[in-house]
Amino acid sequence: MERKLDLDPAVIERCRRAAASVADFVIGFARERSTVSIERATLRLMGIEGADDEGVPLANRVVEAAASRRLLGRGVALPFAAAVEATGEDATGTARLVASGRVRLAFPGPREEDAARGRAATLAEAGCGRILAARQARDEALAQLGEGPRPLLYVIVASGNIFEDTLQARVAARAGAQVVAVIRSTAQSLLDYIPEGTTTEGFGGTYATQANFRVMRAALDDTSEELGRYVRQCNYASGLCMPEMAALGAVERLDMMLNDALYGILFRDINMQRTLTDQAFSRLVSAAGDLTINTGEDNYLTTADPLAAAHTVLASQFINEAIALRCGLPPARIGLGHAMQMNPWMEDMFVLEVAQARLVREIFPDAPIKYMPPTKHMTGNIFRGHVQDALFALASVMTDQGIHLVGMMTEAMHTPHIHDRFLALEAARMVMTAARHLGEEVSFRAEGRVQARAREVLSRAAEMLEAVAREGLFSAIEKGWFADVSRSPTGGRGLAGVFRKEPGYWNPVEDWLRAQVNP
Amino acid sequence: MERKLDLDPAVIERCRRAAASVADFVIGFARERSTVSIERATLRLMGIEGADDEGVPLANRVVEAAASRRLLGRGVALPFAAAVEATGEDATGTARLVASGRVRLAFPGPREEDAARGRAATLAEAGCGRILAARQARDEALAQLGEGPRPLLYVIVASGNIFEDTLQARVAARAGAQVVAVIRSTAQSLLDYIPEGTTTEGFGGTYATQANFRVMRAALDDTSEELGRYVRQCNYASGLCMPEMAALGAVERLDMMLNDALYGILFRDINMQRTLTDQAFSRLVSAAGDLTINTGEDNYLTTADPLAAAHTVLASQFINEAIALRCGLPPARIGLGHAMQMNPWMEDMFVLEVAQARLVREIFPDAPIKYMPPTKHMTGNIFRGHVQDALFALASVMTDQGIHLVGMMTEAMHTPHIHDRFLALEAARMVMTAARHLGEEVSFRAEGRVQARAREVLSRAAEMLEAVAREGLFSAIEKGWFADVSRSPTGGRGLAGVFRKEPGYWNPVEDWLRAQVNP
Amino acid sequence: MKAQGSVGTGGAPHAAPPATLPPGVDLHQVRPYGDTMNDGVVQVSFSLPVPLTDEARETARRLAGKMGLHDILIYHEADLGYGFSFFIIYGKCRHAVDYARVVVPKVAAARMGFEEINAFIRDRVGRPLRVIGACTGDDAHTVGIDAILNMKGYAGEYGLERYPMFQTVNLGSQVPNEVLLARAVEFQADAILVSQVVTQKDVHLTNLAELVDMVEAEGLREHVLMICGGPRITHEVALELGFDAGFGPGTTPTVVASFIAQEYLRRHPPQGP
Amino acid sequence: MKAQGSVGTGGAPHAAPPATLPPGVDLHQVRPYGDTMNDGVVQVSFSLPVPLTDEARETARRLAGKMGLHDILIYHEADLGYGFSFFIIYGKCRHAVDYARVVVPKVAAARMGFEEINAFIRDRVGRPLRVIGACTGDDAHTVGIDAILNMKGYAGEYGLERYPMFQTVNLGSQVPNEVLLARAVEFQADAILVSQVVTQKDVHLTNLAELVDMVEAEGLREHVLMICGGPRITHEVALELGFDAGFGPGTTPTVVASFIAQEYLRRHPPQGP
Ligand code: B12
Ligand code: B12
Ligand SMILES: Cc1ncc(COP(=O)(O)O)c(C=O)c1O
Ligand SMILES: Cc1ncc(COP(=O)(O)O)c(C=O)c1O
Repeated sequence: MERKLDLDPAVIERCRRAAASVADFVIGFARERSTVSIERATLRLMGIEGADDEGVPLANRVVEAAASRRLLGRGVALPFAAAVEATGEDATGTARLVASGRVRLAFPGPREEDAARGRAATLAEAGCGRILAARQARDEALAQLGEGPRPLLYVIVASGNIFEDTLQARVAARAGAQVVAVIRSTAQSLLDYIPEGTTTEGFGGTYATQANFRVMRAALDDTSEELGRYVRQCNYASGLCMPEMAALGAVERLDMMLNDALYGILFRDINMQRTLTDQAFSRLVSAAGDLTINTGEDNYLTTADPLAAAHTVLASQFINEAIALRCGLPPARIGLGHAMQMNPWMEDMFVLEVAQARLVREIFPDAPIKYMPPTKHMTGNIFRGHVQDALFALASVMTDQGIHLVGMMTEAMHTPHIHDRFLALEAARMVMTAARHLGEEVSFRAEGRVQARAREVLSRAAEMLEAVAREGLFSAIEKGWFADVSRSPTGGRGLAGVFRKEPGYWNPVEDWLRAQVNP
Repeated sequence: MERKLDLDPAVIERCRRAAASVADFVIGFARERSTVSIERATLRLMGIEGADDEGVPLANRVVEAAASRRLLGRGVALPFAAAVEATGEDATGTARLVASGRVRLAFPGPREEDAARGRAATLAEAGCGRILAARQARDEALAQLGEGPRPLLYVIVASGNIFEDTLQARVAARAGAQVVAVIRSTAQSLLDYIPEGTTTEGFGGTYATQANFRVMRAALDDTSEELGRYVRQCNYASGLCMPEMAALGAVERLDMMLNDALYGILFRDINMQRTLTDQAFSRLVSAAGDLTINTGEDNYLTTADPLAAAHTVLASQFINEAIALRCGLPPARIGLGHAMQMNPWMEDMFVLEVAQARLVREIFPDAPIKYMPPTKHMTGNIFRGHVQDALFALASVMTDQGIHLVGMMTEAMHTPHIHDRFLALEAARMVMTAARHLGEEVSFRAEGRVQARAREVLSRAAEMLEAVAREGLFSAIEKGWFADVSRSPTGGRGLAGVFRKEPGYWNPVEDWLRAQVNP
Repeated sequence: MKAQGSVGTGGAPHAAPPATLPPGVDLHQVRPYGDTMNDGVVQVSFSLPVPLTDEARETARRLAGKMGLHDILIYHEADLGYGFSFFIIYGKCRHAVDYARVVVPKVAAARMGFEEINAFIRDRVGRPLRVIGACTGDDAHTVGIDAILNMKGYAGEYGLERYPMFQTVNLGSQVPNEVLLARAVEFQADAILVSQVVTQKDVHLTNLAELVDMVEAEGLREHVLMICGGPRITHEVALELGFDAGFGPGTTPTVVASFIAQEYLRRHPPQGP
Repeated sequence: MKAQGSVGTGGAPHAAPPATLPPGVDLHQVRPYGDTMNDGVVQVSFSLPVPLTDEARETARRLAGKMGLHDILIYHEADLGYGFSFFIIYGKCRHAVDYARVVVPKVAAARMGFEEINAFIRDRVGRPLRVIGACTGDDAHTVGIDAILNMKGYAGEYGLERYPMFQTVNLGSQVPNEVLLARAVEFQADAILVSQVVTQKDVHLTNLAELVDMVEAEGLREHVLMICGGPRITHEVALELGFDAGFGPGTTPTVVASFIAQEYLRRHPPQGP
């Protein structure tokens, strides 16, 4: 990676050191805890599928049962495996019996324990095997078809109806999209369960369900064949079901997952203990499945001022990186996010955005940086918006971004219509073709506006990170240092779902995952 | 002007030397000739205004009368002045009598000659005085109001109705336009007379008439007052009436004139002897009136391939510059034209266009380079077109262009609607604000694509110019070296209107102009 | 351009000149304008769920015809694949509107400034007004309501929190109507401010209507001002929903504050001494 | 992207897949599509010759209503100054078109390649066909006609000049109809090709109609193929004007050559031996 910004390696080193101590705290904190969602993810990876007659997922039922009998503290895996042993049914069958109350969960007696542990291990083995199968299928498809030039053009579909979504995804893929993200229905991240089955109704997005994952994957596989180019699917390992989403994504061969340490806390008011604990587990899963994660720093600048708060984005990226590395994700799978959010009428806005984009690029040379389009300053003026997105595409190709979320001229008003995506992809491809090697050709004036801005943002990030390391992450968040949003360690949703691991806590899935990624 | 392209001054010098010899030929050729249009311009500047009952301009009538009596060869001024002496009427009154046949033109006898020459000189003096008055008025307005940042944003109006045009011009000015050009009706350049009075019907444009010039000037002066910013008016000193247009423009305080040595020949099939002779005179007029001329090289690439023929644009610019200098136009008034016409889907098109734009800028540092938008590759896809124009605006601000003709998303389909201009100006201003100092910040890789392209175009231009100098301009044009269009020296329209000056040819207006600009 | 004051706004760099009328316009027959009075020029774009064929093109043309366009020109067409086609069309619109007879309900409150509003409340009401705000339902878009309520404010104006004469509570995002109502009661709010940004499937209308019903059920409707806002909210829509006022894009705090102060006074006229 | 073959074209980088129909489309009731079958979403923009006021906004809304839109949303509005306002509007279109019943006249000629066409003329006609072309009236836009006639050709195809079995004359720009006709007669043209690019005030229609009248007046109409083209020309328009065919944007030489060859033969069937 050519160094065009003349950054001081020492300052970058300071950032990494501070971020490391923050990450060590998070990982340490998470290691001592588990959550209902982690336990449910565990059960799903031990083979439980489907829901009961009321549509409540069996994984939820089993965890509720375990909780009601105070068994969670040592992990749901063992008592559940014991039940499987006892019933002779498979995981799902057993879960049904547990759900209907016909089987009661309990820890195996000394005589059953070995068998139960053995059963748990085989179930985990089998379930997690599906993750490896998906991973292998992806590797083969990519080897056979490839996926086209970088930055990868990433678009969203969000009709609310998974079947409409597949149509739009195919049209988008043909128009050049390389990644299709299915945006979730507005409230899903606050649900403490994952809906079952295919869905045709949603608000601002389409529910993320295992069945919907399959439907979209099949459609994209067809299209990939037609186009001779592998098209990726993306969704969200975010919200209260973060670990389960990661698990289903890994099993159903999603390729990318939005997954951020702080997003849920800041923008969904999810409790920080919950999110950070879930975070660690879900990243283990993504690492095992070789998925790329996309972090959510881009969102910060929708509430904070992009000029004043750009360093908070960088600071958070260092933290996300440090946490991800500790979960076994290699740099090449850490899609750190940032965005072009400055006021387009600000003099030299483009110059400063290029500085920021290049800064992130040079500091994380191996990460597939995810660059988000202007959203905050988009308006109903679709013609002006189309030009804002063109400037964004130019900045993206000029600074070598890894994943380019294609901006939509209609961003301020509606989730994309079929031709919004078509026109947006056409414009992005045109700009990137026309300026393909512009980045190679230009260099930035020493001490000029670009270099000065990049240096300033970096040094402010270093100060912030060191302050966070001193202050502690929880209290830094409480003080509103990120995105101008303040949250308390005990506030927000989902704290009840977090518990300390008791002595003897055992989770064969977690063990399997760690063995996979041996972080 | 910072040198970012590392051009070889020796090659530039070769170009200027070759262009000089071509220009010397043109000027020499023109010096020995005059045309009906030059004579009519002379009469208009001696005070003739208006038309006869059939709407034929009196200036045309008088020149016809002189021609029919074989008087033109020594210039129409003297016989006409003699008639004024004889009738005691003013210029227009006398012209009426000549037109109606009640007065016959003739050279004054020895006894009347001095008086006639004296009268001719005073008439010229008075008429040309209006040029100086206009020039002074412009200087004062500019000193008082200024005109805003560069590049000047230039838009066209072309409703066909001068009164609608003024509305649209005001709306455009308020939206940021700094120059308003009234596009002429499709066929006007082929008319060998200038229509009279205000007009409300036109095809693809509005007729250029003295009355229309006044109407638009008044509207723009109002608006300039309102906005506290001087707004320029532009029209065309082009076609068969080139010299008269220049004269009326100078008198009615137009600020810019499209005026090109070859455009009429190549794109309107006007005879080359006619255009080149008219050219020399009209530039004298523009020089005296301190107007800025805009040359038409941008048009070449609509018929020739922009990649292969870029050097022909540069070659023509050298020729236009050399001719203009010889007519007394200072570099600061020579608005050399070029355009962004490459296929937007060509890889690195933007990189190459930036090279070309910067090349022109560095070679003619004092000229207010007129940069024309994409037109040839515009389509009915107005959204895509808006983005092409955004790239164009970026190239323009990045390379310091002097006059920016704002591209319209609807270029492929219709002359601009009121909101086309509004949206286009908004987009151009946004891009230029956002990237205001980008040009300062970037430099181009030594031997990279930008520098290599610039060098290649320059050296090919040098070869072409030297070839033209050897070959002779006429035969170069005949061989289709410019714009892929071939014209013969005796073909095309208007040759009949050219004549050799006979011994004793006298033109007090020309003398006055030369005295003004003493080239 | 900055100098021309366009930062943050765009549009024209110059303030609008006194609103004149273009020569020749007939206010009883207002038609779209392209470059000539009454030319009726309109630009339209849409996709059709049929592949791009001559028949699809003709279908698009006829659709434009049904919309009342004539002299229809298809400027652009694209095959989106998988059975979809896209069209950009220009035409001249037959329809005209009697502008002279159009009447629109408006927020009836003179706009005042920060000081003025505080003085107004201090003198005429005599106590700070209590305002509670929230972004309700599943909506997490707080930037809008924060712009009106929080210290920081919006577009260079302070938010209501900064006003000595407003007491404010901002419940933030994703607040169930029940919670908002309960908190409003215990806070004895003089005004309830609701923000709705997500509008898919008209979820915002449902949320807002529900709140009005609940407030009425509690018999509180006439004791509290109900105000909503969001990018898709207009004053008209708000009135239809049973709110007292609605504010759309670009609203600034003073506008809202002015309305609250004046409307409160209108409803609680000061008793004579 | 070059690799993806989009150079010069844009649109989608991939060829259109077999034209399928989207699930659930009713061909008798085809409606615009935004993101859900039959949602009818349409985008509209226009200016009004009134200043931007609440009443202007409502006027724009009503105009959209008259165009058959409901759920109308004003996405953007701008005061253009001097009494003009601009609007970008989205709405859902009430109208539908019976696609299944749409019938469109088409150029009836199988498209052949360079060699094929020459062979076709050589074998079936036995002599080169004479084609004369011009850009008539005041129109100076020769690029289009040159694209069809000149050696260089267009979009990678040779122009007719390059065909052994075509004899061509290109009169270039700004050719009066009289001149074109006279030259066509002396050249004994089998086909006359006219280009019209400038269309303001429908000047192209006038020019083209005039030429047809003149050719008929000369009694030559059935002896010569008359073909026109230009960005605003459609086959339908050409037929209405009395031409034998019309070609619009993107036409390539083979298309025109194929038509001339086949249509000539249809009109001059070879006499049996
Ligand atoms: C910022 C943003 C976010 C941030 C929100 C952060 C936060 N804490 O607010 C984040 C990243 C979290 C986010 C997430 C989502 N978003 Co969002 N987001 C936006 C964005 C880019 C800007 C909104 C904004 O801040 N505007 C600036 C403020 C100042 O303007 P405003 O809200 O209109 O408020 C002004 C006026 O309306 C008025 N006003 C507003 N409220 C009130 C209330 C009162 C009482 C008064 C008097 C006035 C008033 O005054 C304000 C100042 O003038 C818009 C796109 C856009 N450019 O508008 C999308 C957008 C609103 N989001 C959208 C969606 C769908 C989502 C998601 C649901 C997507 C998903 N499924 O993941 C998620 C989930 C969030 C949720 N559950 O609601 C859609 C909504 C589509 C629709 N019409 O329904 C939009 C339009 C983007 C799009 N095209 O898809 N988003
Ligand atoms: C190049 C160009 C010029 C060049 C022309 C050079 C030349 N020798 O041709 C120059 C600079 C001289 C020029 C001048 C003017 N132009 Co001009 N010009 C254009 C431009 C940018 C491109 C046209 C073009 O070359 N297209 C490429 C060719 C290959 O496409 P095509 O013409 O459609 O031809 C294809 C098909 O239509 C078909 N076809 C065309 N003809 C025929 C004939 C037959 C028989 C067949 C079978 C097929 C066929 O096959 C071709 C290949 O597929 C257009 C804008 C645009 N992007 O389209 C404006 C445009 C056409 N010009 C316009 C105008 C108004 C002018 C002027 C009148 C402006 C002025 N007043 O100064 C002048 C005067 C020229 C005149 N008197 O006609 C307007 C026309 C508006 C309208 N709809 O009436 C346009 C649309 C620009 C605009 N938005 O204002 N112009
Ligand atoms: C990391 C992350 N998760 C989730 C979301 C939004 O989805 P939701 O809040 O509905 O889960 C985003 C939005 O950009 C995000 O960046
Ligand atoms: C120098 C010059 N003259 C004239 C024109 C066009 O006007 P017309 O050919 O109608 O005179 C142009 C068009 O760009 C031009 O560049």
